[in-house]
Amino acid sequence: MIKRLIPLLLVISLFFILLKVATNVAPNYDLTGVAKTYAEQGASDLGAMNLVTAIVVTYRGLDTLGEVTVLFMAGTGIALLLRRKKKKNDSGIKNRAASEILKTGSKLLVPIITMFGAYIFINGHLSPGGGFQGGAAIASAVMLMFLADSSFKINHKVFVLIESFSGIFYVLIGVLGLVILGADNFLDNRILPLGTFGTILSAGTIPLIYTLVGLKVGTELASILDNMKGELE
Amino acid sequence: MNITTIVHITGFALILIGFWGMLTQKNMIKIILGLAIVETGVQLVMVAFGFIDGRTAPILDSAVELSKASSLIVDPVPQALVLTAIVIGVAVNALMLTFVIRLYQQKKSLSINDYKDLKW
Amino acid sequence: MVNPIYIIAILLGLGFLLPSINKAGIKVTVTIFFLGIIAVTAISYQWLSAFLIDGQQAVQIFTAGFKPPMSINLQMGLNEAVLITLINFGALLGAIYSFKYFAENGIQALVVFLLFILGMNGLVLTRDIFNIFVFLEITSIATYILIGMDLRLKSLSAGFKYMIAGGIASVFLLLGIILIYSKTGTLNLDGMIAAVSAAGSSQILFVGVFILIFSVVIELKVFPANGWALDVYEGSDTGISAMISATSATALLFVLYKVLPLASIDLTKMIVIIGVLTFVVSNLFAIMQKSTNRLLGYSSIGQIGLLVFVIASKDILGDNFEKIFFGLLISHFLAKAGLFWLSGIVKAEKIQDWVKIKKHPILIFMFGTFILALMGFPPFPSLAAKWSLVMILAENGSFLWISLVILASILEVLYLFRWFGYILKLEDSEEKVEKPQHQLHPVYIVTLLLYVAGFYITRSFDAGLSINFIPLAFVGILFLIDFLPVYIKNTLVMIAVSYYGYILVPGLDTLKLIFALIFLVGGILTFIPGYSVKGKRIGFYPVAAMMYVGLIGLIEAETFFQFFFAWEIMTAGSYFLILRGKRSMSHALSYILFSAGGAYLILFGFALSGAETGSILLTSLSEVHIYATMVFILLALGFMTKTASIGLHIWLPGAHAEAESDVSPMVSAVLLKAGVFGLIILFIAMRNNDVSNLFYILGWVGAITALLGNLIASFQEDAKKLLAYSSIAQLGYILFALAIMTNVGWLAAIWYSITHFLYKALLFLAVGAIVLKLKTHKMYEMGGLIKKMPMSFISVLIGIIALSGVPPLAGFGGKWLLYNAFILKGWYFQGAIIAFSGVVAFLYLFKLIYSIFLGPIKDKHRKMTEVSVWYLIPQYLIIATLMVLSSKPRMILEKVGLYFKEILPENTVVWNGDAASTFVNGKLFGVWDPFYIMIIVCVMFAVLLGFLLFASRKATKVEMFNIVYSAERPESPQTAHFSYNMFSHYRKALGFLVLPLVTNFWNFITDLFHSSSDFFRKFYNGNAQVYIMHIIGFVVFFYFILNGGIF
Amino acid sequence: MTRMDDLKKRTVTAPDGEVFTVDPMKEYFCDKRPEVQEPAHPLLEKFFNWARSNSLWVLGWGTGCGSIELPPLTTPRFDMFRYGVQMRPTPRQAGVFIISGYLAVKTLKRVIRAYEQMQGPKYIIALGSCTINGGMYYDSFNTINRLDHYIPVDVYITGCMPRPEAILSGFVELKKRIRAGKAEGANDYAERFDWYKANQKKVIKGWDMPDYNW
Amino acid sequence: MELTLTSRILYSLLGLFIVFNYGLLQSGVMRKIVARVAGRYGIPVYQSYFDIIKNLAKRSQITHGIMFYLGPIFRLGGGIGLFLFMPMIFGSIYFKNFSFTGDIVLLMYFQFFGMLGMALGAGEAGHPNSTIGISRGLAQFTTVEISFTLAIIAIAIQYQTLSVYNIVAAQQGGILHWTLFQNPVATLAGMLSFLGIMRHAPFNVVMAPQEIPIGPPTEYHSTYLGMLQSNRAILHIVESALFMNLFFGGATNWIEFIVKTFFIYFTTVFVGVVFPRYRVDQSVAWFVKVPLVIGVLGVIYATYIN
Repeated sequence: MIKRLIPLLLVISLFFILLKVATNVAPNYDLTGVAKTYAEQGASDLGAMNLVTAIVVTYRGLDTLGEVTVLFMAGTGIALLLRRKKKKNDSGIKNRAASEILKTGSKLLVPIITMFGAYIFINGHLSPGGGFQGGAAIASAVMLMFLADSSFKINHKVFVLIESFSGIFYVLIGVLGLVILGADNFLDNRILPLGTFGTILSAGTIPLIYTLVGLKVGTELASILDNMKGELE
Repeated sequence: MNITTIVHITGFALILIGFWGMLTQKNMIKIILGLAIVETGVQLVMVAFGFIDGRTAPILDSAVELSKASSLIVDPVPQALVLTAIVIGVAVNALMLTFVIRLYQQKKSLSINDYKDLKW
Repeated sequence: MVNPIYIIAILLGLGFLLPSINKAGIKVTVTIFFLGIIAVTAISYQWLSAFLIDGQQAVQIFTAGFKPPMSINLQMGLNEAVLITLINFGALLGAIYSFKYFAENGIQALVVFLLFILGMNGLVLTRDIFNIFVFLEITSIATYILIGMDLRLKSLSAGFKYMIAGGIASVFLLLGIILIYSKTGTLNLDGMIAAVSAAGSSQILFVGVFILIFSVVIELKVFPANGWALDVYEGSDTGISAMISATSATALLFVLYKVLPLASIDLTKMIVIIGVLTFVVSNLFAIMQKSTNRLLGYSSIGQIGLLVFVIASKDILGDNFEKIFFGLLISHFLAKAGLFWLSGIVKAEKIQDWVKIKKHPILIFMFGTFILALMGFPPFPSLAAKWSLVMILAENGSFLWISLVILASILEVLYLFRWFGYILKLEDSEEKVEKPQHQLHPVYIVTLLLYVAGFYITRSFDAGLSINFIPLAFVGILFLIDFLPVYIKNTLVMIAVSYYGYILVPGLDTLKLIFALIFLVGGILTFIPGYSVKGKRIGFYPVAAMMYVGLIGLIEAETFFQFFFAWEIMTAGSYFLILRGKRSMSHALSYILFSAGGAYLILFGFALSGAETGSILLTSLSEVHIYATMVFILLALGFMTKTASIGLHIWLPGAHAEAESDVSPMVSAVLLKAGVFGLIILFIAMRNNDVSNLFYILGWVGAITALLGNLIASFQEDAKKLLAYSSIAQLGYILFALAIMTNVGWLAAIWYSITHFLYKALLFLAVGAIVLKLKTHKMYEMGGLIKKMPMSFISVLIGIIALSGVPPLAGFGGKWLLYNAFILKGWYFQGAIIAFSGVVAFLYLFKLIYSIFLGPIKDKHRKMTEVSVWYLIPQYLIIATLMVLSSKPRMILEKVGLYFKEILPENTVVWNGDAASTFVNGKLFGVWDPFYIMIIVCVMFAVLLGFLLFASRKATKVEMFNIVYSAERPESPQTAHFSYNMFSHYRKALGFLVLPLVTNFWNFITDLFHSSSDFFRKFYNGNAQVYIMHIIGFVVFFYFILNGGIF
Repeated sequence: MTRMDDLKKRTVTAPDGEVFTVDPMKEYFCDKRPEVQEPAHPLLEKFFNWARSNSLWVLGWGTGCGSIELPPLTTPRFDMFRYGVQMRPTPRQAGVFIISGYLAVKTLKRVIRAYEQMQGPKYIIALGSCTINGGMYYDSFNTINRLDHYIPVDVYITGCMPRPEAILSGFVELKKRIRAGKAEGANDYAERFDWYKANQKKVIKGWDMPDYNW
Repeated sequence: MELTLTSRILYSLLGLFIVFNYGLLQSGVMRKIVARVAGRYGIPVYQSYFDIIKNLAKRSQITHGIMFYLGPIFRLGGGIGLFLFMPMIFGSIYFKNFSFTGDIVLLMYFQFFGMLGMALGAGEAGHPNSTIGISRGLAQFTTVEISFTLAIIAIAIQYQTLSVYNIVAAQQGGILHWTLFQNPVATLAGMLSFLGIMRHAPFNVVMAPQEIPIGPPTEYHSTYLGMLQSNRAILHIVESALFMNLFFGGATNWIEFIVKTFFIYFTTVFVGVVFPRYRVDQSVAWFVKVPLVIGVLGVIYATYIN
């Protein structure tokens, strides 16, 4: 009884805290503060149609860099934690083969999904989506392959290289801002021309960055999946 | 009852449900799920805070007139934040599950009560 | 200046790079890894030096080419520069310490560590609230991985608990951010702070700010939401624990510092409470802790609690905030990192197992450095910081906080010094300590840095400028040359003390001169026996010199801080000295506990005084009026712990008795006078401050101390304990005499101080040398040694005659002055008690000399020879001094009387030739002519001795069993030695006076703390789910308090 | 350890670890022979003897049944104090030793010790027949028959038991002897020390004392 | 008129001679009185002379070591010192001795001079009974000192001086000026402590001849004992004189001195023959009860009338 009572009390207490918020939420009628500035200047400053992307990649680029770092680190960490012993006995349990539907379906779908992912991150500054979303889509393609073929292995070396260099280039692009534009321009997308508003090759480095992010996220998530899919012991 | 309020209430409810799960479930994976639910709730609340009834997404395409953009779109900032929050949440959850995998290998138990070696 | 963005870029870039160059081999990877850390350290140091040396102004660094609030900005100011330098350098050392461990676990570990550093740098630099969240997550995730990567059950479960807690904290943080954002429309901290303070009362902001700040506070591991943190400290690898405790805590503290301006006054107060509570509770729980790393964890959390308190009290602390914060932080940072690393080197699960470093003086030295730095002993930065903290709190009337901080500090002293005692005093274990060089170097470096930081930070305080560091440097040199043989070091120390005296003495007034002479001459005299020691005597000379440095510092002190600084040095030095005794572990601990308690009371008293008068001069005590009673009580109690007045005396007997033979006179004859000196300073300053009632009470305390001290001494079987209790009583006389507050009373006090110094040094040297030789303290195991050690016997004889106050030796002067003083003052009954206790002294003095020297000699002492000549030399120097002083006390007393005449004009002593007399209303009151008395007694003695020698010239010298024993003979020497329980009849009659009430009281107090510690720490039951409850409960509890109810 | 063993040689360890032998018989006792104490100048000696005779301090030790007759001496009826006779509790201070009646060998050992610890000049008054010839215990295996074979006697008081009056007259007799300078028992004991010792050792079995008890 | 040092020494020696002989005779007389009360004839009053001469004339002697000598020396030195530091005859420049060198505090602590020496000498003798006696003596003396101190404090309050000479001076001018009448309570306290100081029955368990054959001086004999006896003679008179000076108006001539000290000393003998002996713990406890209370009352009384 008491074991349930304390959680109950705590959750009720939390409820009251949230209740206070809920009862005091006033619906917004207008943009305020920084959002308004973004809405008014975002397009002209950065040349990105998607304001969220503008914010994510440039205005709050440092956050995104951090975000990428977090994901990278999670991948690294998972690899570290789930590292396997060198001596691996392959004669272990044979995984059951996937069904024919899955195999065939995946063969059909994987290229499409991958392409869709690439589309998402390349068009991140124009339409909803971006590097993370695209990366996730690519990773889901890899996952599908794992499901379809138990013996499927990703090429770790390539993945690592992609991961590393997309990250490094991302950082380098940021640093280029410092080098080209000045001390306050880390991650500034304007080291490349902003181009024509609304086209693919616009918004300076945003598409480039999102491409790198997309590659990076895709490979990282795929590596995480690879690590977590088992074959331990 | 407009859409913002509904999302708010849903978000808060998810937070409470998540916490309830964390506080009452003994299975570590369920606790992680509880946390994930809380995160989701928070993310919903965040998005809801940026939402303005009757406006469109912050994408300045043909639907939005550039000069009047600030009166036509919802707040883009919470959306940007949520994006980051989701990614970080994913990373943390993945890592937590990794820990659970490793813990399970050591003790063959998923109950949180079995990991009390360190105390006092 | 290198743009601090490069720190982020370098760390990130290398982090991304390392996995891809795995092929190049571990050496290359590690090299790059270190180059990266060194580079960022260099960048941060460059900024630091720019701020410190070039006076650079704080700069804002924007990103993406936009100004905040549109984009994220970083700030690089002095605070940030200090912190990132600290963090990066700490991380560099941590990396050196742990890189092998990292490399064993894979290249990824190096990457994670780099990103860990990145996270902390980001936390410090960024000025954007959401960016803080991101960097917080980077730091946390890196920490989780570092904790869990060795895949032990312990570290994994600890890591899991940490992740759950971190997860909850981060959702709270997110919620808080969005709530605040929804009201302020910005994520930039500065804008947010401005908007929040402009917004007025808003419920959403209220909840938002609360949740935001509490999420940071939870990350800071405050009580009670910190069960997981302890498990983390205990479960992780020590290198990681060190990083969590030092670097990441530093970064998180700075986050709190940055977000706290958002908080309302009430919320800030709440954080203050939480901080203090954490400091107190962690230290309380720590006292029952046996596991090394968990103990360090408790200590860490306690220190962080204190720092949280400091941050939350920023407004109160004002200009001094930075110094206090950095003073405490740097001490904690370096010391805790050092301790965790040391723990990793020692590899001892339980603190008792640390005894295996007993044979490694360098490790012990470093350990001692760390714990002293943690507790705030000089010369470490924390001392000045704590000092300023208490001073400023007192100015603001926050007495409760002061009391709690002091309480927690004492608890800290308890467990840290107990640990130190275990190291030095437990049975040596067979285990060897492996000392991997790469792990040791970081520890060396932090040790060194602590001293450097101590010097600079202490000097950065206004009060610290006046500290004379040269003697301390000498102590440091002694530590360095500790490998030299004893006679070199001994000579060196004696020369140094003499030289110091030579330059010090000419400028002193009479009062200070006397105490300076007691300390300096005492120093030289008590060092002489050191020549008899063979070998190196590792660790003795530095700590002994340290004690004397402290003592002399007291003489030189003009300000509160100088006094306190010297006082703490002296305390630490004497503690280490006492700890050197064979069975002194528990006694040294109780010594340091009482001393530390006393020191904190002194600190409190000074703070109160400073708060009222605004002055830092010792003399300003005279201007205290509002707090006069409090100040007086606190300071008097503080000094009385050192003089061991009744109730505060229980540390003394063991400490003095179990100390080494030549240390006992140092601590008994010399050190106790420090308390007397303090009391004199206090009484002089506060004599007119309407505290006469307190003087009256002190008079009684002194009298009762004297009586009980002497009574208990009479019932001792341990020779040195007997002398120790005798010291308690003698100090009781001095306290009584001082409390009389008349000229003659103070003459008595000074005279007692001088003579007690002489005869107690004499007795302790003589008895100590014998104890050393006989290897027993028990008097009933001695006996008959007069034939083997006639020189020692004469010393003791002179000593006890002088002590007992029998004319013509010096002790009588004290009695005579005291009688005059208390009768003229009108303190008849206290005086009667003093007189009575003076007589009781005969009991133990007789027991002492009889049991050791007279009676039958025991078989195993038949071949005993005289004690070492190095012990006899100081004894005979003292005897010569005593004789001169006994016949010509005017030399000193007249000057002292004149000196005190301005302060205390009442009841002066008039000198006529060698005769002293007192007058009442112009009529002769008392008279004393020491020289005449000496002559008469000597002549009489000579005549009678001559007669007897002539009359018994043919006497037959007989042996010990040639006694009339009812026409029988004794069975053995033991049966004829009436020593054990000699005053049983006295105990039967008056034993009720010496029931161990005080000991029982203090035992009760310590039991109370220990049992409550043991009971309440069960609160952390190790279940992660319970920890979740703690966290949520913690948040909602304080929320409801802040909210003033549920709604 | 029995009492006999107390005086045997033994090995002890000093606190500093040195091991050595202790011989209690040699080291606990002064083993010097008594010497003849020459009287002072005759005139002075006469004065001293006068004082000695007026200050007879009796060792308060009843060695045998005759001591029952001593306490009455302190009562008003007999009042020995008027003759300058007083009791002293310690042999060191006493000058007169009253052997009161039969003397067991076991007691003799103690008597010898007490007598030797008295300071000369010292006198012995033997009380009752037993001290002269063993009296009714003449054939007892553990009673000595003739006291002056063992210690020098100054005055014998016959009777079994002698009345207090007789003891008083014994004191007077002793006084006379002292004043006449004849009471030199202590010197006699020193002169014929070997003879006395031999006699003593003859009766006392298991002699475990030094030869002379100072 | 001040005496030269030489003549002061000579007069002091003369005074000492008088006191010594008076002491010897007085002890004889006391014992005679006791004997007569008991119905005995008693010793000759000059018996003490015989005893001392006899002891000094002992032919043989032993010594337990150098400290053994210190007992008699300190003891006799203590007696003589006490004599030297005390004014004997008030108003007489000849028998003021060296009382100007110290006051009552000196006298109080000089009492210990002898005790300490005796304790050491007896300790050196190595006889356990001596040590037992010493331990008892010291223990008893500590508590005796309480009421004595309180009485002295009362006197000091009353006469505003510690100098014995001035205390006597303050009591001049008629019998009612004596402390006995000025402060009877303090006097009572003082006299009770006097019983303890003199160590007569009921406070003579220190010597306890039947139990620990006379305690401290067990091993002392011949010359040593002679010195101790001399001291006893002197000390009894000097202690009595001290109490005479403190409580009974002092003495202006030797006749008055003899009469007063005789009666003061007689009180102890009187009490001694009336009361049986206390055990040492009993006497220690007794002194912290009755005389302590009386002493405190004496001080209060002195404060009150002052």
